[in-house]
Amino acid sequence: MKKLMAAVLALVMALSLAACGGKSDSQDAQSGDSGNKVVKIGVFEPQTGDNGAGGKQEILGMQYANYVQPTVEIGGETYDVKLEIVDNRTTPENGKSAAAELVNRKVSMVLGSYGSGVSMAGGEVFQEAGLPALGTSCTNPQVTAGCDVYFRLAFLDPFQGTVLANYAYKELGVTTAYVLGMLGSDYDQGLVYYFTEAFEGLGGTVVAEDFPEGSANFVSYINNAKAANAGVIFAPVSINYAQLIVEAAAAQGFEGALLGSDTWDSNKVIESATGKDVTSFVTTFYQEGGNPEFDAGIKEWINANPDAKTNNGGNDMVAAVTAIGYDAYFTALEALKIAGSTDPKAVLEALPSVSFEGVTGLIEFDEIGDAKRDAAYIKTANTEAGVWDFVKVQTVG
Amino acid sequence: MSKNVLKIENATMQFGGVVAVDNLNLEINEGEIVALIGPNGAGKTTAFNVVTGVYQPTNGAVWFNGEKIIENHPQGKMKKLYKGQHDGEYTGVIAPTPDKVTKLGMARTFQNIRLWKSQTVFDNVLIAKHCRATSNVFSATFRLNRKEEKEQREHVAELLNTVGLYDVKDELATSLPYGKQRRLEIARALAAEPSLLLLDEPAAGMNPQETDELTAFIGQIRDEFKLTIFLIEHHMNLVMDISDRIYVLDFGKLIAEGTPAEIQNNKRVIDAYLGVADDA
Amino acid sequence: MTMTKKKTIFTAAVLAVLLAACVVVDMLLPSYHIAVVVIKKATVYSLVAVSMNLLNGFTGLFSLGQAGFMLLGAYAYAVLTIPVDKRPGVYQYFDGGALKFSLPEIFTGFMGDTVGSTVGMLLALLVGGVLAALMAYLIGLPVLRLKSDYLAIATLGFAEILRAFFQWNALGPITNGSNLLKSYPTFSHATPYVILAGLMIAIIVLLINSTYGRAFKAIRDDEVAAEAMGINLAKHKRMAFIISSFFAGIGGGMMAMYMGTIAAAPFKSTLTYEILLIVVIGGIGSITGSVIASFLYIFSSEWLLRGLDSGTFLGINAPGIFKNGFRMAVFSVIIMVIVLFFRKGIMGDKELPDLLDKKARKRKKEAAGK
Amino acid sequence: MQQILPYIINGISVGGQYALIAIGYTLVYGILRLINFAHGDVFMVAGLVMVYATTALPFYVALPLVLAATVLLGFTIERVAYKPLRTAPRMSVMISAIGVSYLIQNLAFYITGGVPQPVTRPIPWISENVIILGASTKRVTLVTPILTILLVVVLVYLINHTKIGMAMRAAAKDFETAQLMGIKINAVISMTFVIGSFLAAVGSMLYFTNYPSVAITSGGMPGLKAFVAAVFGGIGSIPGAVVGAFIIGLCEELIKGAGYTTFSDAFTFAILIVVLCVKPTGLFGEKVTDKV
Repeated sequence: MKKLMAAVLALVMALSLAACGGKSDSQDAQSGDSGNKVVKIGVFEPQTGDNGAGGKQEILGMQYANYVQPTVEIGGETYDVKLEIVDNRTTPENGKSAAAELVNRKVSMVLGSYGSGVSMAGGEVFQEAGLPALGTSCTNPQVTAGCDVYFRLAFLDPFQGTVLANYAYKELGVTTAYVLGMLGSDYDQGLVYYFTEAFEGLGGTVVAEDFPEGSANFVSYINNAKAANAGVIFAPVSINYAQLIVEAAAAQGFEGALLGSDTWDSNKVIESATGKDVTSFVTTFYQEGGNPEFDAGIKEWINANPDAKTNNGGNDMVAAVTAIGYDAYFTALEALKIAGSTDPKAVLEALPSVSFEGVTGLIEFDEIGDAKRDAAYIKTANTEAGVWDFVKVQTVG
Repeated sequence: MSKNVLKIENATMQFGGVVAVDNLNLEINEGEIVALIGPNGAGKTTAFNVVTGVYQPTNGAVWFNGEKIIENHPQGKMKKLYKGQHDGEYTGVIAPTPDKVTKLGMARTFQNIRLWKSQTVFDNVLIAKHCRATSNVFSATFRLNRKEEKEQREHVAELLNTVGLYDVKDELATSLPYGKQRRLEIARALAAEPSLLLLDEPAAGMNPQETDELTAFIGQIRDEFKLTIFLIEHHMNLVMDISDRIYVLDFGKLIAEGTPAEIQNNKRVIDAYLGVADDA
Repeated sequence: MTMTKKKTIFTAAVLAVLLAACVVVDMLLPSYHIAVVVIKKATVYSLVAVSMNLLNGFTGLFSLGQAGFMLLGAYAYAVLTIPVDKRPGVYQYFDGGALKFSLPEIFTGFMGDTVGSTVGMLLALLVGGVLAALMAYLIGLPVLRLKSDYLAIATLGFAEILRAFFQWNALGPITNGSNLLKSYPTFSHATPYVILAGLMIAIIVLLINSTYGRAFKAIRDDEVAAEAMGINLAKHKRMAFIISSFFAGIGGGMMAMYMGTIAAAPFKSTLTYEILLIVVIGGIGSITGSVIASFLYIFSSEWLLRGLDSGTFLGINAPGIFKNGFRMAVFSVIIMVIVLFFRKGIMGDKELPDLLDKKARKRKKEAAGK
Repeated sequence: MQQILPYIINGISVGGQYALIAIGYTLVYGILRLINFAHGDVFMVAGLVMVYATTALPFYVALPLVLAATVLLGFTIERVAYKPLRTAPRMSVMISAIGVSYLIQNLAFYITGGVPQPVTRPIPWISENVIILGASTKRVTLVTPILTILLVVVLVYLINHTKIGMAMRAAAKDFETAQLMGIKINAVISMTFVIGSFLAAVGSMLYFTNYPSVAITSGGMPGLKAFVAAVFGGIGSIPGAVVGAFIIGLCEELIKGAGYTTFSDAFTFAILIVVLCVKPTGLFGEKVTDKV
């Protein structure tokens, strides 16, 4: 019995080794189906876990971009672009090995991730390997500040937190805000911090609380907000919790507004809000309709592609993270063109000089590696039509 | 005569409303072999458990080598429930755990053999030496106790030789035949270096020949290790052969004590064993 | 006696070969290579699995608090070693944190860069272990009196409480609240991990084969008999609990080192379950088994079987089946098969040297058959 | 009073949900002395089945299907993962339970793609809003405790007045003797799992109507808390589990209301540890002594 088992285990090991060997061989071949050389771009995104839904939407943008523009001219030669997608499972502890896997697949550059914690964990590996990475919707300042190889397209938490605080205080005329973040999520807590700082700076009062991971019952939190006479509930949480908070707020008859961060800009949240008596506002990078050509193209692609549609949550609504994924892909191509080489080192040197007009606006990096953004779109949930309505472009100040 | 080793004084053990041992008084002197007998369910093993610290008596005390080692009186809910005698005579509480009692010099065997199943014969005996080890966990881990460890191993080898189990020392304890397992359990108890050895039905499940061997064996170790022995047994041949004195329990109460000859002719004992017709 | 000698030589040879292999891997591959990464992770898991085995396998105490003790070790290590100039960045919401020193930096002052920082890092690991041990002492006072499954659930609960504390904003200046700790020094090569974990495991092996280790096994086999033979149950259980937690703390510190960034979130009961299942796969009561199982598990889940999740495996391209989560699904089926049909795991309760000794093998087989 | 009322209403509702899960733990523990770690996951699977079934089928088919599927799952788990280990040490069975929990979660992960599944078609009527005493809430909040009590009354009747109920009580009292007395122990155990899973499925439907999103880890916390409730009430005792669950649910919501939200989960475990150490038999449990 024991021997049999040992043999089986050994066999599994051997086979999987062989499988790996076989796979990496084919990957190392530097020519694709069309006979062109291949340049690999790594996609470092969550497909599972709390941010799985968002990560998948971000990947869609990249895949669509890859479909629109499958080749790139590097140093006078045409290369086929191949996306190497790994799942970082939302959490920092898995991020590290996923990042190592990308380095192992010899990619020229990495795009991602959705979520800051996992990006920081991956950043350690990319830094060591000298591999440039372009953060998409990770918004914690430390992602780029503590890491030389990390660049980013999204706006930062201090910016987003301040924008929302301003909007709540000045536009909605609210003086008391209830702030709710998940315990253990650096994304949530970062935004909570900056929002609180800005809102209190304006003269408002903040009641901040947090909920343990895996919570489903938000009823008492909403009641706490009501008890505090809060005019808004600011909950920069991941999509799943956003849905539950919308649900609870509606059930408990919360009369103020819900404020969400970029994570809320998802068709899943809109679905939960549809038909319910809730007001919600979110900040985001992109508003559907901002670039009709892009919208039309990606909708057609999503509708033609059942897998993509499933990953987008079952409809063709364009999420901001999809747009940012799309821009990330083209930023990578720009960097490759400027570098004139697929060598990560050259790409790293080329990235700061990238400048082009993406669907989410002009893309240029500052000296830390963050995109220069000074405006965020504010949208509100239209609970009758089940869509996000554009409210305004909000800047700081 | 010789000095008193064990004295059970007015011990009562009550579980809820059930009195398992009722006001037991018993003394054992140095070098004696004393048997505790009685029908099934008479409270013999409970008495053992009280002496060895497994149970805390409800009332009464136990003295060992002239020192009071166990004492208790009814407390809490027991105050109301207590049905025994000598209520209020005891005020102190001394409740050592079984390991402390063993360290004082009392070691026991079990009615249903309780050897350490995954260990070899040698290790079973060696582990019993642990309570006599002076090394702390640090010195033991980093092998600073080599001398002590060596002495222990030598002593165990010697012990196994004495009880005739040396040739099977590397076998698993549970792979031994039944009689040898019994013997091993006694050897293990001896390794704890007791002055009083408590044997709980050492001959249970043995055939007459094995019982005879065991009888001889118990005598042999008593002399060799200068032990006092307190045993529970149902095999009357064995009991009558080796006991110096016998105590008889029935329904938790002591009904007789004396030499084997006296006990054999005691009417109450015979009644207890054979039963008495109610209308007689 | 010759058998013993032979076994020693055999064990030493196997270990030397493994260490040499690790050194070679380190020389040939860059530190971010997946092979190096998985060796590091597997090594850390080995240590933690062995520490859990010491408690669950050798002492028979079913504790599920491992993640909590690892959390303590990991935080102690990270908090004590983040360089002072990086602290404002890490503790961005807490004014640079409460601690204004870093152990490795203190030691570099008078011992030179390499030696000093290594000493500082090792000391931080040790502090993590000691903290975990202290916590184990405190927890153990009430909890160790409980019987098997109650003990399991109580320790599990304790680990969850500890996690909430570490994420509490009021402790933010030390723990950084819900936010990551990062930028602390780590060993980039695999060899230091292997040597460190190897040493720790060696100490555990020495303990298990000492008179105290034998007492632990006696408690596992039969608590009542152990107590009757003069083994103080409370004392020995506490001892095993504290020692196991100490090594879990050190393992946690090494986990922090391996991960590069640390937060309380990963130290959930899921982590404890994962380690427990590794122990089961290896064989409850076998150190060698725990180590082998750790390597098998980590190598296949992090590296070799990744194909199961990403569309192509063994050259078969079936994105419909080989999609996200398939790998873990396959794993859990294998684990259930082991739990139900191969209850002894890979090694049963045998150790590396036993592989040489046919008699021992047979004997242990009998034992397992009982 | 007006301030605290919503917390109490919610707490009672949460308690009802925990109670339905806790009964599963307490029944199984009563007979097998096993913490069925997979029970929380069975609860989660019921939620998933509900999500899928309600999107595809009308409610009068979907809801019975959820009950049937969950009961089948509970039954299968017992037959496959616990029955073969009947004579094995307790630790093996517990490990098997943890393994099953791991397996269910990973399979659910594979099927759902690791993304929480929103309940898109909640059960009508009970998911609607109502206003009681000035506080708005979903109707399910009020339905849960009532339904819970109703089910418990039926269950207690079953256990006290039917043959299988008597067999269950006998098996809980003394497993081996019950077997010797000719009770078909496997049937009794299967029945225990069937009842436990059935109640978990009902609880699941109520729970996920209230909090309409099913993640693969959704079963973990409610499961653990229900277990704590079972211990608190005295494991093995059905009324104990129910009372314990209501107390835990109320305390939890009041703790949140008092502003200690960071420790709302930790608090439950603190209760557990205190109860285990101070009164391991819980409120209504019976004392079990080991024989030497």
